Order: sequence, then C-alpha cells, then structure tokens
Amino acid sequence: MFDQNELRFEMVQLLDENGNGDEQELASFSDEFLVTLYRWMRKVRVIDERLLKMQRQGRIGTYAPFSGQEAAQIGSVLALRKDDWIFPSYREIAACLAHGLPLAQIFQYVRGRVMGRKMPEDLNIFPTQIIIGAQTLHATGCAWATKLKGETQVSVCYFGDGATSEGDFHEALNFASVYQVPVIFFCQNNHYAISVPVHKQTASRTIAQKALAYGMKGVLVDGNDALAVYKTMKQAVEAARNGEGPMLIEALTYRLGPHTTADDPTKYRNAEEVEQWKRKKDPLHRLRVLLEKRGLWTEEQEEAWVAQVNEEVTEAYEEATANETGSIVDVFDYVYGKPSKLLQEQQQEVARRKQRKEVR
Amino acid sequence: MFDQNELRFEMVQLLDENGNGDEQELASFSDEFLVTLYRWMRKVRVIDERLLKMQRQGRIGTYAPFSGQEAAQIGSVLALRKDDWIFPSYREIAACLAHGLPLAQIFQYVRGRVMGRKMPEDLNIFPTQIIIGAQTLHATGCAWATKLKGETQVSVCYFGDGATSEGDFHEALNFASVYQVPVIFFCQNNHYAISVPVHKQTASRTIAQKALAYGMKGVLVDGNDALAVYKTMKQAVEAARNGEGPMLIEALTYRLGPHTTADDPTKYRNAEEVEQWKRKKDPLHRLRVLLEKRGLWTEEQEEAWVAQVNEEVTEAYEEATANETGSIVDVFDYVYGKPSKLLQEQQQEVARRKQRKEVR
Amino acid sequence: MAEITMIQAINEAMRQEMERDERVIVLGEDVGTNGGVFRATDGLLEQFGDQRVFDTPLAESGIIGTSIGLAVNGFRPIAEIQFLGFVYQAMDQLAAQAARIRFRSAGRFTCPIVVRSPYGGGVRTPELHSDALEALFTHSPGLKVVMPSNAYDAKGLLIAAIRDEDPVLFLEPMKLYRAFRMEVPEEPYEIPLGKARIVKEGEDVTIISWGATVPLVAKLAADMKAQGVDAEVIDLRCLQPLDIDTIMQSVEKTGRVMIVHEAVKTNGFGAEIAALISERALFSLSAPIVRVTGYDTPYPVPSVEDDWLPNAARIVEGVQTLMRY
Amino acid sequence: MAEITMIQAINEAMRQEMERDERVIVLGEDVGTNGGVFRATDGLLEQFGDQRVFDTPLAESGIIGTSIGLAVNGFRPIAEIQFLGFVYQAMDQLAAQAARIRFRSAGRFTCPIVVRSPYGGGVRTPELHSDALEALFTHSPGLKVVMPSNAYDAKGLLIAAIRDEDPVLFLEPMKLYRAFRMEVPEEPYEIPLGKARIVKEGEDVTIISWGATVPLVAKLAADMKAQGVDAEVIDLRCLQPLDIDTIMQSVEKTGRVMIVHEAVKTNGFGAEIAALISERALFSLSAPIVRVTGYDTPYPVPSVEDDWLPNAARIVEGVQTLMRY
Ligand SMILES: Cc1ncc(C[n+]2csc(CCOP(=O)(O)OP(=O)(O)O)c2C)c(N)n1
Ligand SMILES: Cc1ncc(C[n+]2csc(CCOP(=O)(O)OP(=O)(O)O)c2C)c(N)n1
Ligand SMILES: [Mg+2]
Ligand SMILES: [Mg+2]
Repeated sequence: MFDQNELRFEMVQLLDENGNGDEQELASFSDEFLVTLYRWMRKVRVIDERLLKMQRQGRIGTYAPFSGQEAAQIGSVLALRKDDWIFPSYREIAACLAHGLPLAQIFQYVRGRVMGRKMPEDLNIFPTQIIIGAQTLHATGCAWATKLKGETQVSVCYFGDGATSEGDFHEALNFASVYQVPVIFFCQNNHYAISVPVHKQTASRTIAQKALAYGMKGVLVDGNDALAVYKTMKQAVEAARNGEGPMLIEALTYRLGPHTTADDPTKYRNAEEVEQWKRKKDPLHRLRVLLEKRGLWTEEQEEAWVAQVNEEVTEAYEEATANETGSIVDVFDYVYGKPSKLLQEQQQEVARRKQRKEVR
Repeated sequence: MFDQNELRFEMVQLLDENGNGDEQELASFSDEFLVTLYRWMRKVRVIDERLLKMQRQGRIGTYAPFSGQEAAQIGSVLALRKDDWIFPSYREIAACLAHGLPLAQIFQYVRGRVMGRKMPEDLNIFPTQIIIGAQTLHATGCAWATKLKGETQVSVCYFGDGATSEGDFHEALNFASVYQVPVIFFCQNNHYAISVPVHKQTASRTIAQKALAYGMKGVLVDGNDALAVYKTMKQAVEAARNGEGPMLIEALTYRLGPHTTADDPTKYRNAEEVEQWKRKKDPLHRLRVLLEKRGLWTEEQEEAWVAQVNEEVTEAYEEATANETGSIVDVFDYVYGKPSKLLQEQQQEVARRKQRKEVR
Repeated sequence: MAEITMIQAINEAMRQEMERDERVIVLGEDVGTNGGVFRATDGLLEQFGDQRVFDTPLAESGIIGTSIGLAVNGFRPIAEIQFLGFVYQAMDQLAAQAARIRFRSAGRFTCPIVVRSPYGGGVRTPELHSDALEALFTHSPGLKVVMPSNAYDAKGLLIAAIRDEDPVLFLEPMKLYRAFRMEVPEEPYEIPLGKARIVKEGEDVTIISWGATVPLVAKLAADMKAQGVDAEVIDLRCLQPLDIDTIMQSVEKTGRVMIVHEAVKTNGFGAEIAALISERALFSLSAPIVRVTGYDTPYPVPSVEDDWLPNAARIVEGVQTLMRY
Repeated sequence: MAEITMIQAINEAMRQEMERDERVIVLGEDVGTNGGVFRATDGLLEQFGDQRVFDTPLAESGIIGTSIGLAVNGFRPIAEIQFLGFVYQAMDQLAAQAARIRFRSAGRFTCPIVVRSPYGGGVRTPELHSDALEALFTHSPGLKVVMPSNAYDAKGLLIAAIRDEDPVLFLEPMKLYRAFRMEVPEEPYEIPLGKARIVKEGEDVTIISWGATVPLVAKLAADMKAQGVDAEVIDLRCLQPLDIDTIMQSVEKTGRVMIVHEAVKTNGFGAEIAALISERALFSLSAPIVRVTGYDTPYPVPSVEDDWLPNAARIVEGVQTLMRY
C-alpha cells in the first residue's frame, strides 16, 4: 500500500525567518553573492511596487504582482548559467529581469504593445505563457532538444501551485522523466490559485511529492529563503547538466498582493494571514538581517539603491514609451513566415485603413 | 527529498502461479464462490476465443481480445454490488458480462450496430470508452454525484497502463481525492499500450505509487490472481462505500493476444515472453489447481461448461443477428433530445434515400 | 421591473434555477468563495452551500469531464470555463464526450450540462482571454451554442439552457457584462433555444450578428436609418439550433446581407450562414454577402485590438458596399 | 519510376527528409518499434536509431507540446497523432501554442513542426477514429492544413511541409493508404503548399474536394463525361494556405459549384469555400452551391457509415441539380 502518511516530509531551509541559520552553511556564501542577491530582490520589489502604481494610474494594463516571491524567483535564476532557458508565466517578471530581460521590454509587454512578447535574440527566455501549465511541455521539449544535441543548457520551467492540477503538468513530468531530460520544474507554491487555496487544489500534502508519480526526485524548499532556493536550485541544475535528469522543486512562498490588479483578495483570504507573511516571513527581511549582521548593508545603502532603481524604472518607462511602434498592420507579419494571398488581402485592407487614419 | 528509491514496494498475492497460498487466507473463500469465479473466468475466455475466431471469419469488426486479463476483470467485478457503476474501455468485455451485460448486446457492439453501445436501462455501465483515459473523469463525476445524493454506489473505472500517461487520468485522480468521492481507479497494467512497453510509458516503478501524487492510497496487486484482486477490490469498494474516498489499484497482468485484431504483436514482443505468461502465469490455471485440490472441478465439468458456453455464444450470435435493426435514419434521433430544423431536413433526406433503397 | 446588467441577469438565472431544482449545481475555478472572476456566481456559495457550489482544481478537462459524470448520474451541472480561450484544454470532454453521450449510448444516457464562459474583446485582457471560438462548437454535433447580447436574453436563455436535456455552451460577451442596464422580469422565464430576435426591422439590408457585436450593430443601424438606409438587424442568440427561418425571411425581403462577428473570418460561423443563404436564396441576393469579422490572425495585443475587431468604420463601409448594388 | 501506395510515399518522404536533414525527428505513439499502426514510419527506427525516432508515452498534448520545445530549440519534429479523433486532447498545444509561437514572440521564435494524422471513414474503425476535423484547424490562424489524396501529392506535400518554417497539420486519408498505386519519383521533390491541383478540366460544373473524397469525385466525373456533363474537378490539397485563384478561375468558367467533404456539414471547410465564392463571384453563379458532406451527427457506427459519408448517389444527384439551372 502506498500512502502519503508513510512519506517523510522535510523542507530545505538555510536562513530562518529571523535571519539565523547554520553558521557553517551560511559561511559558504560569499559577501559579494549575498549583496548581489539582496540587491536583486530589493530591486524587483521596487519595480513591482512601481508597476502596481502605474497600473492604477492607467499607464500599464492588468498586472500580476509578484511581491513576496522574490526569493523564489531571484534565488532560482541566479543559480543559472546565462545560456540556460527559462519558461516564465505571467508572474515571473522578477525571474525574467534577473535572467537579463531589459526593463524597457517589460514595459512593452505590460503596455500590450505588438513587440511586447518578443524576447531579445540573445536571451533564452520563452515568451510569457498565459495558459496555465502549457509551458511545462515546452520546457520539456526544449530540454529534450538540448540533450539530443549533446549541449549543456538546462531548461527551467516556472509555474504555480494551481498549475499542478492541469493535465499538461502531468504529461510534461512524465515525458521529462521517461527521457531523462535536463529540465527543472520550479513550482512557486504561493498558497493560492487566484482565490483557491492549495488545500482545495490537491489532497497531496506537498507538491514536491508529486515527483514520485514519475519516478522523479522532488524537493520541498522554503521559497522565502533565497539561500535555500539558490542552493537547491544549484544542485538540481548541476545534476541536470550532468545528465542526471529532471527534478521537481516546490518553493513554498506567498503572494503578498492581489492575483492581478483585477483581483480583490479580501474576498478569499483574511488580513491576519497576509500580515503574518508580510511581517514575519518577508523574504527580503531575513536576508537583510544577515547582511547587516555581516556589515554588508546599511539604511543609507538601502535608500540609495531604492532611489537608483526608481530612477531606472522611470528611465525605462520613458524609453519604452518615447517611440512606441507596432501597429495593427504589423500583426499580420507574424502569423506565418509568408502570408497567404487571402491574408495579404486583409493586411492590405488594414494598411489602407491606416493610411486613412481609421486605425492606428 | 522525495525519491522512489525510498518507497516500499509490495504486491498483494494470495494464490501463487502454482495454485498455492496461505491456507488460512484461502480458507476464507467459500467453495461456491471459487466455483463461480472460475466458471466466469473460463466462460469469458471461451467467449474471447470465439469472438477472435468470428473476427477472422468476418462476422464481427475489429476486436480487442482480453485473454490473460480474466482474473483482473472478473475478480474485480465480482466484488461489486449489482448497482455499482462500471466504466469500461474497449478491452473490458469480460467485466461488462460479469456485471450483467447480455452477450447478445456485445454482438450488437462488435458488429458496429446503431444500438450496440446502448447499455440496458437497469445496468449501471457507461458506454464503452474509446478515448484513452477520458472515462476516468466520468467515473469521478459519477461517484461525486453518488456522494452528493448520499447514496452508496461505488464507481469503478477500468483503464490500462498506457492511460496513466494522459492528462485526464491526472485530473481525475486529483478531483477524486480532493472531493473524496467513492471511485476506484482500476488499472490493468498488461505491460503494453499497443506496442509500447510500460517502462517506456513511465519512469515510475509502479503505477500504484502514482496515488501518492494525489494523497490517495495506491495498491499493487497480482492481477493474474483472481483471489488477490477480489479481496483487494472488496476492501477498496467497502472503504469507498463507507466514505473513505477513492483508491488506485494496479493489477499486474498480461495481454496474451494482440492489441486488437488489426495488430501484429510479433513486431514488438518476443515469443518467449508471451509463452512465459501463457504457460506459467495464466490466471485460470492457478485457480483451477486450487479447485481441483478442493475437489470442486473435474475435466468433465470443464468440458461440459465449455460446451455450454459455446452454445450460449452461438445462440447469442443468432439472437443478435436474427433481426438486426438500426439504420442510418436512426442515428439522427440521438444527436439531441429534439433535432433542429436543419437536422430534421437531413434526416428526411436520408429517409427518402432509404425508401428509394439508396441506403440501408 | 428592475433594471439590471447582464452579469446580474446571469447571476439571477442561476440563483433561481438552483432554488427551483436542487439538481442544479455550479462548479469551476473561483466560482465559490470568490464568486467568479466577473462575479457571475456571486452569493451562490453563501446561499446554497458548499455541496452545491464548488471551487474546483485548476483543470478544464477535469471540470467538464466530471460534469459529464455528475450529469449522467442525476445532476444538472453549470460548469464555468473562466475564459473561453481555456476551452481548448477541454475540447475532448466537450466535443467528443459531452456532445456524444446521448449518441454513443443510443439515448440511454443524456448529458444536461451548461458550460458558461466569458469571451470577446475590447477589454484589454492578456492573451487567449478574448478569443471568440464559437465555430469550433457549431462544428461539433451534439452541442448547443447560445450567445446572448443583453441582460433580458441572457436570463431567459440561460434558464432555458439549464432546463435543456443536452449540453449547452453558453458564451457570455464579457464586454457587455456591465455595459448597460435593462429591464428584466424578476420571475424566471425561458427564451426557447433556437429563436433569433429581430432587433430592428428594416427593408434594405439584413445584418446578422450575435453576442458581443450586437449592440454596436444595433446602434449603427439606428444611425444609418437617419442617413436613409433601413437595415434589419437579427441577433441570432443561438447558433445551434439555428433559426434558419428568421434568417431566410429577412434575406428574401432585403436581398442584401452582412454578417458581423468577432471570431476570425476563415471558417467562422459567418461562413456557415453565408453558405446556407447562398444555398437557399441565391437568386434573392442583390449583392455579395459581406462578412465583417476578426482578421485571420491570432487575437492581438491590447494596444491594437480595437483596430482588429469589427468596428463602426468597417460595418458602415460594408453596408455602403451592399447598397451600391 | 516505381509504383507505390500512399503509405509508402509518406514513409519515403520522411525517410528522405531524415537522411537530408538530421534535425528531422519522428515522435508519437507506436511510431518506433511498431513502425506506426499503419506502418507509416516502418523502418525509420532501424535506419535512424532511437535518438531520432521516439515511441512516446500515450499523451497527445505531451506529444505536441514537447514538439514545440524541440522545434524552438532547433529540431524539426514530425509528430504523429495516431488518429485524428485524438487531436482534441492536443487542441491547446496545437491551436493556442504551436500556432501562436511566431505571433506571440513577434517572430523571435518559429515552430516548424509537422503533425501527421490519419483520418476519414469507410474503414470500419471504432468510434472517434474516422472523424474529419480539418475545419477546427482552418479556423486556427498560424496553422497550415494539408490534405493529400494520392501518393504523388502525399510525398511532395509532406516534404514541403517538413521544410516549412511553420506548423503544418498533415491529414492522411487512411482509406487511401493502400487503395491504389501510383508512379512516384524516387528523388525528393516539393509540391508547394497552397497550390490546388486540377484533377480534370471541365466546362459545366466545378467540383471542389480534398483528401479522402477526391478519388470518388474523380471517378464520378469521368463517368459523367460519358453522360454529357463535363465537370472540372479541383483537389485543393491544401486548405491553409488556400489556392483561391484556381477556385475562382474555375467558378468563373463553370458558374456551378459543388463541394464534397467528409466532415460534418455545419461549419465544415465547405462552408468557407461557399462563402468565399459567393463573396467574390456571386454574379457568376448560375446555380446555388451544393455541399455534399457528412451529416450533422457524430460519425456513426460501422454498419451505417457508408450511408453517412458522401457517396456516389448524392454526388451525382447534386450535379444533376446543378445542371438543372
Ligand atoms: C488553462 C488556464 N486556466 C485558467 C486560467 C486562469 N487563471 C489565470 S492565473 C490562474 C491561477 C493560477 O494559479 P497558480 O498556478 O497557483 O499561479 P499563481 O497565479 O499563484 O502564480 C487562473 C485560474 C488560465 N490562465 N489558463
Ligand atoms: C486519446 C487516445 N490516444 C490514442 C488512442 C489509440 N490507442 C488505442 S488503445 C491504445 C493503447 C492503450 O494502452 P493501455 O492504456 O495500456 O490499454 P490496453 O490496450 O493495454 O488495455 C492506444 C494508443 C486512443 N484510443 N485514444
Ligand atoms: Mg499560486
Ligand atoms: Mg496496456
């Protein structure tokens, strides 16, 4: 009889909520790395807050904030090589930035511009996925290609707790394990899929244990502990790179904001719960405590850094909006390599309308 | 870390390949039950062989034989109450017969007649499913309905090892466990999905362990041991009936014949392997040995029974073919409760053609 | 009579049917505690409890597939697909399973489920949230396809859909959810599935539309009247079953036809209507049929969607073209 | 030149492309050891090994979804969906993912995959093995849809499809796999996607068809000639892109049109063709367009399928009707 009551449950944690941890373990992280990690996390938090504000001002469209999940996203991406592939969903803006996506490009995306989902040519980031779970298969196929070519990139697929209920998640993990391809399934279990709490999503005690269904390895990690995430990811990525196959990582975290700017989270979760996570378990807090203990960070540095990032955001916004291109005429260029005659007719019609200023 | 190497693997077996087993355990089965069980298994084996022959004679269409899987199908169905629901795929003719489907109706089905998939009104059997895995969700929904109504039927879903790779399987087990509905997922792992061996289907060591992904219980049972199947199923069904939720049962068995009459199994498996299963592990053999040991069955009885079943088959075939009804005109009656005007027009056109004898 | 929005009408229809018939249940993503991402199911969990309203796991095939089992075993599920673009995930369960249960079982089993789903553009959604995919289902025998364009119709059609013995896809134009209010009777009523509505009678040209595009067409038809073109506007309301008689009567009268829909042009339901009309009334046509539709590209990003959707300029131009004959 | 069957031509096309381009790989259920349930991939595993030919797990969404990742990362996968009726399981990955990768990424990524799948009736298969579902995909921008009707075309079209930069759905009429042999050049050749083939020139009536129904139509057209009706028969070969010019030229000439396909009538691709013709050549039509198609029911059981499919009686009657005008 297989019964989850007989499984051993443990969660990888290096740094607890108060910034304490096993000294020897912590000593393995260089000062430089810790500062880089923290800078990234603070930076994306500022960006997230600015984007939220801009959405309220009507400068960008519906937005899915990621605050609270910085450790999971930054911690995991910093463990990657520049040429590794990542497969983001709508909530992985932090991961995309850390993997090299320019901020100005993010603005193209959140402003719904034609070129908004075009990733720069030298960046191995798949276009943002909206369909929950669909990217798990793309990541698996991409990693499969890497393996067949004898190359060494790893593919990292981001998704949420809700995504684990989709059939595609199942098919992806199964294929990945059957073919032993270098893909990491990185689940940010932020406790909710819009309004649905994870205990209504699945009766399994963890997401990580779902790996057992595929003969895959699964790890549960404290997703608000950037060091634990980094270390776990590093190990998983190196194993995958060495041909040891895929892994499922569950990073336990929490979305502090609404699902998107169209969502009212007070409908489905209470203020105390959110406060708990905000006050006690903030992923930035514990890292900052560690930095301060090591004398690596001060309030002045914090302020300067925040100011600098704010400046960057403003500049990127201005750059992105200064000469926004892309009109309805252009969308016809990206349906096929060569449009059919009937499609060309439609494009010509639209081009005429554009000349007549009927459309933009 | 979750790792299948840390799981404990065991398989329920009461009667080994030579008809031996724990005496006390075996004593719990009445003579009458053992004879009934064997009679059913022998009966459906004869039917399967006859159907295969009839297919070669062109009397019935493509056929998916089940020989080798009698213990799994009969053992599991005999553990059910008459009003329990079963959800068969194309290979579960034995299960359907044992649950009460008249043989004549089977002929309607395998001869591709219009009424061939109509289950009798008093029988809780879902129409045969062709789409691999799709019925897992129907069974879950049906069991959910039972629970909501406060009734006590159990739904039993049949499917193969290949079906476990489909997204629907995953979604079904997840829903079933989240809502704790009275459904048993009964997987006949016959080692192949057409030509694909189960080790190419999944990297998990068993199908049963996949239950862990859903916080469900999973059991591996010797699917060629009718007693083990019966006992395991009985326990699962009683638990489900008592509100203890769903279970996944993997019955390890083997398809002795081709996937269907259109399949050539020599393309993908060797004769020795088949011989092994045929000679050493036949599900009928070990039960017959037990019966003979108890003095419950003789060669004469065997011959008489086979002759009787053969007679039944001939009669059922004659009954089914004597007045085969159902024409192309009728199919329009089953698209909607009330056909649309445009559909009526089409039906009238066809009816005119029938009068003109252009169609049957 | 109260003036309510379409989303309120939809909510009211479900509530009243749940009060009337305890076999009616609601399931889908976020339909319970959250009351639906558009609040279509607001208050239902509170009123009917968690044995009639279910927040399901995030799995569309699962939602439709379990609904089939629920329906066959005595319930009348109303399943929500959160946005129609996600219905691709449930295509087998809808088009190959729900649609064919009656057929497959030669009438032994029926599958009375309603699949509600918001669709349609103009509201700046992320990718795959705006696609109009009705034509996938008009090509799937066994399914009914209903697409209301206003609060009154939405209530009456949804009640009829819930009471129907067959699976009904009920597609709600999200742009119209709160676009205007309308007098809607408080008591339950049915609008039979398969009856089109003549929004405006006219003599010169027939404009056929459904769902999201109807208010725009109706408004333009009113404007045109002032300019001397008397358009008849037909709101199909239901694509399957189709009210072929109302269409043909109008076409015979006007001889000029425009079809307006948001779905991409090629193989949209507009193609079927154009084909039916030219099959049945070719020689009554004074002019080629005009289709004003989405273009043959995937639904584009927010910054250009208004220029992709059928708009006033294209519709007016189309009518002018028709009147030139 | 060797005389080969369509299935041999398909096999040869894959083999030759795999020899030419090592990025071409094959994956699907039973395509390796078994060589495919119809033997389309026979011998490929032996020749190219298990790093180019893959027996996949039983999961259609998985097959298409991983093909997308393989394609974006440098391969040119040929994925088999064992029977077209199972494509519903992969609808999202096909119509919302593969079809939109280029669009979504504004050209950064392309998705050169070929999805091969047998379809069509008349061979007494179980349920959902015979459905003609091409219209679901002609309504899905970003996909190309190719449907050969003979060995020569199958080889040239499949090679073109494999070399194409966009996702191509390649639908093979299983009834024709071994129905007849044909001279097919041994060397690889391409038939450009989007060029129809005039099977028989004629003056009186245009019959448009594709895939499974073409041989029947061609045969009947030959018979009709003897009876004084000179039909032009067009085999579309490719529905997307569509050879609109060939269609229009023929229609302008004959003024009478019949469309024949196996798919159910409502919203089949015949509807789109009828709509296009009446949009572009209304006044050239002497008679209403006739569609001879599957009926608007699910594909029925074997004992009645021949009476459900377009057959000789219906096609001949349709031509007679057209000629009466
Ligand atoms: C196939 C599909 N179904 C439903 C949705 C609507 N939807 C968008 S986000 C979301 C919840 C996702 O939850 P989770 O996977 O936990 O990710 P999170 O938003 O928490 O990061 C839902 C239901 C969708 N985009 N795609
Ligand atoms: C969705 C779907 N994909 C593919 C098929 C074709 N097919 C029919 S049976 C089969 C193998 C099924 O294997 P398994 O689940 O192990 O059942 P078994 O035949 O061994 O009883 C396949 C691939 C199908 N019927 N449905
Ligand atoms: Mg979540
Ligand atoms: Mg099997």
